[in-house]
Amino acid sequence: MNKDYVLEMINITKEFPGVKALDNVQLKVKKGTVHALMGENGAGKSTLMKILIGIYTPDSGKIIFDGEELKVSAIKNALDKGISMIHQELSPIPNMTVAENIFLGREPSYKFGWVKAKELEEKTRKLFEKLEIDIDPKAKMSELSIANTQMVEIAKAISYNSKLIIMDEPTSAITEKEVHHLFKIIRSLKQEGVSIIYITHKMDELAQITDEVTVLRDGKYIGTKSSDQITKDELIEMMVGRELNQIFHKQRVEIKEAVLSVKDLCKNGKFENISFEVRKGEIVGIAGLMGSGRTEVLESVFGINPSDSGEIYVHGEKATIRSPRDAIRYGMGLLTEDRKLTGLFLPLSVQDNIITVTIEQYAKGGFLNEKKIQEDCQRLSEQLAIKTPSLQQLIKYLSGGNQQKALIARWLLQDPDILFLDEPTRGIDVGAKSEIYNLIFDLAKKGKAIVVVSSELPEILGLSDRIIVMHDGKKTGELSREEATQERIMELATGELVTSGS
Amino acid sequence: MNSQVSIVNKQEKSKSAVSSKERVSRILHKYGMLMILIALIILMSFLSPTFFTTGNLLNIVRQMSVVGIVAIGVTIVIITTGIDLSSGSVIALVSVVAASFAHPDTYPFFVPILIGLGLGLLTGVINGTIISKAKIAPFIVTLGMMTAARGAALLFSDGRPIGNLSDSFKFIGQGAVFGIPVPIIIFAFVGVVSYILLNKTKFGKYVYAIGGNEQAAIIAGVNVDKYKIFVYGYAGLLSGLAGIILTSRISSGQPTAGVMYELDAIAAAVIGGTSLAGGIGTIGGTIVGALIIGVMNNGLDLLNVSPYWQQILKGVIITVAVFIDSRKNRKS
Amino acid sequence: MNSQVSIVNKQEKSKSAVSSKERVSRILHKYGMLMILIALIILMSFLSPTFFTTGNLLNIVRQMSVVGIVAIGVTIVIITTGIDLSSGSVIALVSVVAASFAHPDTYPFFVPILIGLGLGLLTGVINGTIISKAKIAPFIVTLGMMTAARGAALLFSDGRPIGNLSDSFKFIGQGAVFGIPVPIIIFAFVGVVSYILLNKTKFGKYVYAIGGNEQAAIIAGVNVDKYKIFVYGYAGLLSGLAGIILTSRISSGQPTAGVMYELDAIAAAVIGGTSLAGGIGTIGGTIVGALIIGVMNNGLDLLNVSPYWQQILKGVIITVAVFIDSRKNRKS
Amino acid sequence: SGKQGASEPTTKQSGGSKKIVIGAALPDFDDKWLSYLQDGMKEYAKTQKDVEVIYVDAMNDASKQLSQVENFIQQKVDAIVLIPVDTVSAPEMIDKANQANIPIVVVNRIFDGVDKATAYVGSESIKSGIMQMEEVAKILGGKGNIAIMNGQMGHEAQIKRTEGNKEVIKKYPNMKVVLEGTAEWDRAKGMSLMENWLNSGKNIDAVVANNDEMAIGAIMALEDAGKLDDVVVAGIDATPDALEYVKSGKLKVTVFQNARGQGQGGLETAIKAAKGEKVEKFNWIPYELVTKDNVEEYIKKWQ
Ligand SMILES: Nc1ncnc2c1ncn2[C@@H]1O[C@H](COP(=O)(O)OP(=O)(O)OP(=O)(O)O)[C@@H](O)[C@H]1O
Ligand SMILES: Nc1ncnc2c1ncn2[C@@H]1O[C@H](COP(=O)(O)OP(=O)(O)OP(=O)(O)O)[C@@H](O)[C@H]1O
Ligand SMILES: [Mg+2]
Ligand SMILES: [Mg+2]
Repeated sequence: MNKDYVLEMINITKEFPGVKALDNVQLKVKKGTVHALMGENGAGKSTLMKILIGIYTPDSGKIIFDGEELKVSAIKNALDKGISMIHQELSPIPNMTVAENIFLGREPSYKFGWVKAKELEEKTRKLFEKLEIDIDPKAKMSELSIANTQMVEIAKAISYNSKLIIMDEPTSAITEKEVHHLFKIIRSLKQEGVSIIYITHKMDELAQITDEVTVLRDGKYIGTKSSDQITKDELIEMMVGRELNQIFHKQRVEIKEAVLSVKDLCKNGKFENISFEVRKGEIVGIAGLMGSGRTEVLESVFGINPSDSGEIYVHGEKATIRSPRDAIRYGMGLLTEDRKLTGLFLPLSVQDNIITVTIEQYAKGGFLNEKKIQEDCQRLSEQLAIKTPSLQQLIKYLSGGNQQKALIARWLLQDPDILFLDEPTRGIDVGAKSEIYNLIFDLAKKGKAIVVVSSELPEILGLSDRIIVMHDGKKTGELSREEATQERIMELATGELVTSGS
Repeated sequence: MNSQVSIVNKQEKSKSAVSSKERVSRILHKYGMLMILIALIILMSFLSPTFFTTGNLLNIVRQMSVVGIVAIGVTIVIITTGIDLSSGSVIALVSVVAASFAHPDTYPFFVPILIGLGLGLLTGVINGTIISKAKIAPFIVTLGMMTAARGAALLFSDGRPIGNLSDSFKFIGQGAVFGIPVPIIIFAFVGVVSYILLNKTKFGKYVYAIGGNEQAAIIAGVNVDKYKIFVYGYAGLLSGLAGIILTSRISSGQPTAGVMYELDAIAAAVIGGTSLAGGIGTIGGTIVGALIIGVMNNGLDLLNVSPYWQQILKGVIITVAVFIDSRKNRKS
Repeated sequence: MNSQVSIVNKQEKSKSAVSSKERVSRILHKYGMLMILIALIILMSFLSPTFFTTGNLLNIVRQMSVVGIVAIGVTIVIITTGIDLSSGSVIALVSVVAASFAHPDTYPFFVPILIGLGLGLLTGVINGTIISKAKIAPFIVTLGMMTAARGAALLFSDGRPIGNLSDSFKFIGQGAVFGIPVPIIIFAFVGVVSYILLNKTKFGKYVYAIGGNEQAAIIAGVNVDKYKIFVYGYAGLLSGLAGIILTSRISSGQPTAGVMYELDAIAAAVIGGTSLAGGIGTIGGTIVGALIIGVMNNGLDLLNVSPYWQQILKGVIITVAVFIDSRKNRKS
Repeated sequence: SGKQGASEPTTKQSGGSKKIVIGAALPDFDDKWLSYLQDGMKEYAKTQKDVEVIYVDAMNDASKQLSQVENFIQQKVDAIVLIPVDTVSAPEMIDKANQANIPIVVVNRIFDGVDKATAYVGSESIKSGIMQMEEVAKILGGKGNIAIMNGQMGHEAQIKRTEGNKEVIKKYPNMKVVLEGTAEWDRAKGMSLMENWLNSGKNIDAVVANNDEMAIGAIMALEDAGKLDDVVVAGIDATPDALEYVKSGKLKVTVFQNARGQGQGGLETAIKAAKGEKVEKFNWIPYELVTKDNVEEYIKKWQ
């Protein structure tokens, strides 16, 4: 036992049916530091944290927290001991208010459990004030965007006043601005002596915020290093076990005629007068702050929430799209931003999740060609390096990043002419990220028209031939690859500078 | 910081922009079924001159009080994504057991009441414990209880009704205070208590949380098992209460009582807006749902609609009512 | 490319490392209920010397064929997160209508069959259309249909059984081919067809997808409404088929037939592992579930357990069976 | 009872001419026998001028029936015909009607306290069980193994008929109940139960069923197994279907309870009481045993 450490996890092993998720893993976190936990998708990061908070019991191993051995049998116990967690999978209670969600299980109350409603709201307001978050405590969770939901989760974890806060990919669903905000919060927490375990796939966050980093690979402990002494390449090698060429191979692709043109699309309260064009072989990025309406535009074009007015042309012909089925018929595909809500079929196998859009292709006279399905899924699963014991594994048992990969596989299999990708690399590790970028480039090369919405500016800048910027439901600008810089995009996205061109 | 402000503005703006429209929608959403109930009452009043009299209206509420009380318990169960199929059989079991302690000059009237309530509670706690601890689907557990409790009721009474009940016991079902029948008073009381429980207490928050997202509730450290046992226990308790009222009202413990009451109760809850997917439902809605069923039953009897046609019409009315309600929500 | 290869290797390795253990777990998981069925059969064979005879075993399967056929349709409905409460009443409606076309020397035997199947299909399509197009909870819609179809059956037959059926029509329920009763053959046929439908066709994939996440299915371009109508239509068709078999078997169209069959059918599905939350369920499981109910009913009759105790025991056995099954899955 | 008949004529002045409204509370419309009873009422009602009968169905739920009787009282009907779901709670309904000064005629099911009603029309349920079993005992020569097929457990008819059966069996030392189960009044269930019994290895000499539908189910199962010749099957109700089986010798015994007669008698008495005429307190309608010998006579009744 060491007094410097707030947490020591020693020789932790955990096996699931078919998967050894953790094999003799250790993790030691110093008091008042931010400790990064890194590794590829499926390395076992979330599992280790779930063991710490008491969701899973380890098969073997020891946990020493704050000087005493932690026997966590229930989550309540961990929370009481001073550990809280921001979970990777957002899990709000949709029909309850923000305040009720945050203080669930800890409502201020009189005798007989009578809840002090006013105080509940007041406490939430104060918490938000302190964290400078602007969300109505009385709003229903179901009315919030993903980003706001994420902010509520962050606020919730902090509200426990814990000694140790686990943050499992807290920045995967929020934009730069909120990330900075979160970092500010983390720094002040650190000053109060709070320790933080920080899981991320974003390399640059490491230097910005963390003190030390522990790397897992394949369920095994690889090592712990000081954050400022390790280079990006070294870190990647620890994670992946090899050197990784991390450069995007953005190739020159000849951009041809327009495949999709959107004209004056309006949806009351969501966005107005959106026009843009995507051409064959072109990758168009849409940038904007959270809530700027990017997702709504994609959903509208794709027929999920059809627009109130405006026109859509596909290959020069006017298209009527009232439902996703129509959109798919016009050769479109959409990877949605909320994988759990609108993407995954949790009770089904990885394979069944991949083939949903394309079943028709495999059906001959109603019957399915199992062999072909198997082959195609296997090919994609290898191409995307989906970590799963088999294609028949239920997708709910996969790690977050691997679930995301399976969803990407679904749309790759469909091979659409026009592909919309809403936050395509959410929760995806560095190695796989560059694989996916290369896949996107390959698609462009094959003459597909691609639209990418991303909150990661480097991603947008690296991928796009052209960048559309939105602010407050309006298109505030369109930048060519050459014109685009982080600063320029931020200007347009915050609405500080309204351009005349458009 | 400017950007922050702009976002705030947008939210504020959009909030006020829709507020009046939204308010109407909220009201319709919240009170849609109530309006359908009122429409049904107006319709029936036109069709039958005896329908809209104090006597008949009290009559309807009294008749629905047994199913209504059960429906309130079932509503809470359904909010947690559960189901309770055992209510009707528990009514029968409580009915015969309570009746056997309610003969004149044996025990004071509160003995059969306490025994009945205790028995109802017990069945509910058994349901809840098996559901939460053994993690078996509520449908199966309460179906098992439905079958078993009916068997137990028949066994206990040897299949026969148990009569000769004391007058003080009969007061629960047949008496009136200030002209209001006791069952209605109990029904109202249960409604108010359950409303408070569900809306003002931690228990209520946890019920909605468990139904809205059980995983999230577990992660927040809510003792989900305990609250599930509470919830089924409460439903069992209310079934017991319903059994006592019914027994007292018909002056007889009946092993065959309550057949299909669980379906009526679930229907009342669902008509009243409770979602079988969990997380959504209100006591007020369920009471309205129960009254819609009551008005329909009473009205069709008053109009002398042939029983065969009654069944057909009931099926249609329920579907149409829910349909109209869903339309209203969508349009506004 | 080296990296690619290493990943593949890794997958291979981990696959084989756990395979034997996992295989056992998979088998237990998949066939847990089958083993409970076998255990139940062994137990009954010890308790009753006449239980394990070809005659009696055929008997059990034949008795369960009506409910079993219904349960198969209901299983598919439940996989889409739906429910069908109307099956029993549809059986009754089909029973009286088909019987009225099955008198000797009127129509050839396939006329009542086609009319019955068509009627069943129609009720199902009505259910499915209202559920998918009007977006009303399946519970309410099929509860409405349950009430309405029962009323229609009573109205059509004026509450009386319709007898005097032709011999060719009676063959469906009473005949045998190579010593195997026709209802069993039909049951097996329905089982095989439904298995293929659910596992080998795109229809089946869509059914599971809709149940797994309806929103995601819509975005994936699945015509959810259409497939829901198919699913309820198929369930209605199978209820119709069950109604025809039942009518033929008892040589009479009965407006009161099929009461509570929907509950038995749902129970068979859930015992067989179908999740009421949707996305999970198999035809094989449901057949096993139906047989467990059948063995239980038959065994208790053979042992001459009193009707009261039968009910109690049935409730307990079902719960315990599901409990044991859930334990088994967890441990391995 | 003259003053009862004068109950509030003011409320039904709907068309100028005074119409008599009778409320008929029936326990279960799905019950075949009761539907014949209802036919008896309907046929009689057609012969009467200015009489309207409101039929309600309690669906075998005593509490629902009480509600319906209350609804009748609310409507201020001129008289009530009551076939109680359950004989223990029936006195309550009689009290309620008496308090409202509405004549109430109980039909078909008798109980302690029925004398408080305006009149009773019907027979004693238990007698049918006795009559049925005595005939079976006669056929079997006073000895043999009996299997009793009960209706829905807890129903009045189930309880009384089985009670009657057992009363008779007790008198014969060589006769005993070897099997007892329920088929819930249903033919299909009767058939399944019989099939199971046939596989139970027990020796059965007679199947005594609480109603004809179950008896027919048993006959079909016995026929299937080729054992009908060895087993005596008895039912109750003498429904048209059952009479066919009696005629062909498959159903040895059934008991005719004059459904139409009870219905007609009940309504007739109620109308009289509504008009303020004097009525007889007990109007007995006896059971009649039906065997192959006299079956033709009953077949004619249904035509
Ligand atoms: N409940 C479970 N059942 C079976 N396997 C599981 C379960 N939970 C996790 N796993 C497996 O354990 C491994 C580790 O998963 P974990 O979620 O910890 O990964 P991770 O490092 O958090 O990955 P990511 O970066 O994608 O979130 C994965 O292979 C995953 O499929
Ligand atoms: N389910 C919902 N109910 C109510 N409002 C919503 C809902 N989903 C999104 N919104 C609101 O619609 C607006 C546009 O959201 P949208 O998701 O399209 O933004 P975005 O630009 O994609 O940003 P991000 O995805 O980063 O949140 C926001 O104000 C958001 O709060
Ligand atoms: Mg993770
Ligand atoms: Mg978005």
